Amino acid sequence: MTLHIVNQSPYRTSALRDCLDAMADGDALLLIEDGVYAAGAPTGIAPIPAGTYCLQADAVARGITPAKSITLIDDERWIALCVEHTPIVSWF
Amino acid sequence: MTLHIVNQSPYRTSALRDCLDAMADGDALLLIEDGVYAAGAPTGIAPIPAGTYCLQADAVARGITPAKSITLIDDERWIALCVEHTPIVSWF
Amino acid sequence: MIFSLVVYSAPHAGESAATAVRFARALVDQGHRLYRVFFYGDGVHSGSALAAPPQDEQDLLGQWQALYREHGVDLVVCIAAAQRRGVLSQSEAQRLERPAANLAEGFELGGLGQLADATAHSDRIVTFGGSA
Amino acid sequence: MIFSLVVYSAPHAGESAATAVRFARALVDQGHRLYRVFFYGDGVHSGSALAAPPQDEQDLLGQWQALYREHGVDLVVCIAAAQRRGVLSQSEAQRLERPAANLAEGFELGGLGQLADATAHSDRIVTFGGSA
Amino acid sequence: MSQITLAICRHAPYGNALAREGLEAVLAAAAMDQTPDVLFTGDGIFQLLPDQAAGEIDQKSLHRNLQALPMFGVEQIYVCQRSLEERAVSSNRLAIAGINLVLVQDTGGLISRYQHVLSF
Amino acid sequence: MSQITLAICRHAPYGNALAREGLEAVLAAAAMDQTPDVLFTGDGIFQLLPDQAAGEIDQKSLHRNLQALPMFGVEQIYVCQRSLEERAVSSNRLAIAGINLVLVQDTGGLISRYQHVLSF
Repeated sequence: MTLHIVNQSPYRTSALRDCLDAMADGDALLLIEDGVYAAGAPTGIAPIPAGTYCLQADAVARGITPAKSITLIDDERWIALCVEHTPIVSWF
Repeated sequence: MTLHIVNQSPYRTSALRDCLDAMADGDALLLIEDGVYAAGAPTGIAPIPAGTYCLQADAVARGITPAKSITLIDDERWIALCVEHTPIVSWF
Repeated sequence: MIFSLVVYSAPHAGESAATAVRFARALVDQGHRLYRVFFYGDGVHSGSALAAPPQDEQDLLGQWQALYREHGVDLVVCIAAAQRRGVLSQSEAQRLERPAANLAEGFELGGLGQLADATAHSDRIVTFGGSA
Repeated sequence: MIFSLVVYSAPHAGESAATAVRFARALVDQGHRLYRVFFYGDGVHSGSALAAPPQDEQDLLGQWQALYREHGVDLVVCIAAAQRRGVLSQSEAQRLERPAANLAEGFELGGLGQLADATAHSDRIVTFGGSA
Repeated sequence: MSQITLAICRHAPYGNALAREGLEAVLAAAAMDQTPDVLFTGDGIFQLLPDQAAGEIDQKSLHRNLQALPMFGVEQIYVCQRSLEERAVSSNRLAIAGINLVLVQDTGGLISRYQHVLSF
Repeated sequence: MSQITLAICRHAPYGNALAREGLEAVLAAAAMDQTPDVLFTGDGIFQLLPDQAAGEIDQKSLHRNLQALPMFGVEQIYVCQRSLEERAVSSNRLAIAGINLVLVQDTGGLISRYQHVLSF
């Protein structure tokens, strides 16, 4: 299963939308950096799959409170996700 | 009247959409660099106002044929547009 | 008419830096006055003397320097943005105890006040933004 | 597990370069092997010895160099991308007749083959892309 | 008579250095008595969110720069209402001490009042 | 067995150096007998447009890099069908001598076959 990593605001670039178009069943999605803006209030821009991960430090830094369906993780868990998945695809 | 300049692909970033949201009546729009991808076939992403300008060199470089309603210009005409308009706003 | 330009994008990161220098050349060729080019953000890399693109790619540094030599165009690299990114004059390199300087001839380091000054003394400001 | 990282973004252009070095540190702290960090595109600016961010901002260069000193992490700056952007070793500066060198200690210039080699010798590749 | 300069802040904080460097440019201009007006639009409105803890990613909070604005004579900022709505951000959440937030619907009309626009 | 490496090319030519530098990385890997598969998607499909005259903006045409692919053993490339449709680009226009274009609908399925993905 693939780990997809998105670091762009969903309002600003197509990275998240492109990523969602390329996700297969069972793939994991991790939001980092400006990607965490997709983890906040429902936006209508791109519905995030249940079980999406979000880097907590980036959300806290920006004052974003992710939706309940999103799993907040730290760098250690990020690395574990990398170990558990292959390939790893960055969308930027 | 304002001259708006967009240098981003309309498929990739929100620059063109943001620009269109901020155009007033009589403003001019110039597409340069990857912005010229908005000048090609109708896309459904963002309808370009009639009378939009497009930097010819950037369109030709990319193999893009702008729609008939778009005015192709060179750098000299770009400068003339800058002289004729104020302020000048770049969207990137 | 008096123009100033603001350049945000690094050379060879995309097309913006090249568009800026081509626009600058067209301005002076048409007899307009180019009061200042202000390099900010990643645009400060334009002032690096160490860029060595292959022979068949554009020499943007040389084109900026030609504008300086031929028309005395004021090429100002924001000093705060440049420190962060490693574009240093000889005196800055000494002051900051860095091993070398790389600010190219024709460029000078200046404060953000020079951007404000450019808006006050120019009829038009044109910004050349980054690539996405 | 054996990781390699690819870094495309310049330090202080956005958050990506900082995320990359933090991730690299976490990897080695957890006992994974970091086979190589390959700096490409604007990422090559990470290898500049001249960056001098203010005291209250992150010293990314120092963090990369600490990984090199403490763990021998292979920090490879793509030589072709670096030439275009003005990141030069002493020998490159001489060969290209540029006035100074700025490649920081701990970094080495290498060809794109080193990226292919990293994919062949790593279990995982993680890419740190640019800012928009 | 048209105002001189409008600074448009369109980038989210931290992910792009332009957010910080834009505010620094605004403060520098104000310090020279050339105080620009400022419009936050697009992802720029995220700069105004409360409770940013940028220390978590080893950055300085942008809020310090925002809070410095009134000291330099910037006592009101324009905020694009459509950008707030698109991002489901309520303007009530955006209080910055000493600064009056003016919600703007017609950004095109606002822009047209200025001689220069700096985009950050 | 899973393939080793897929290179995903997502950027338009000229506006972003990653388009050119991505192709250079693909060629370099192929020259080392580690030929990756290549997928053009998003704005990356614009790299494949015919009649690019990059000399107009003083750049080298990316087409030269594409035409070099077969010499290095890259004889087919994947192209995202949805990306073509969104951009109203017909696949008939994209011929590159010596390269077989394979239109892909299930990019997620394609990606999952690889050990590594390099994004450009």
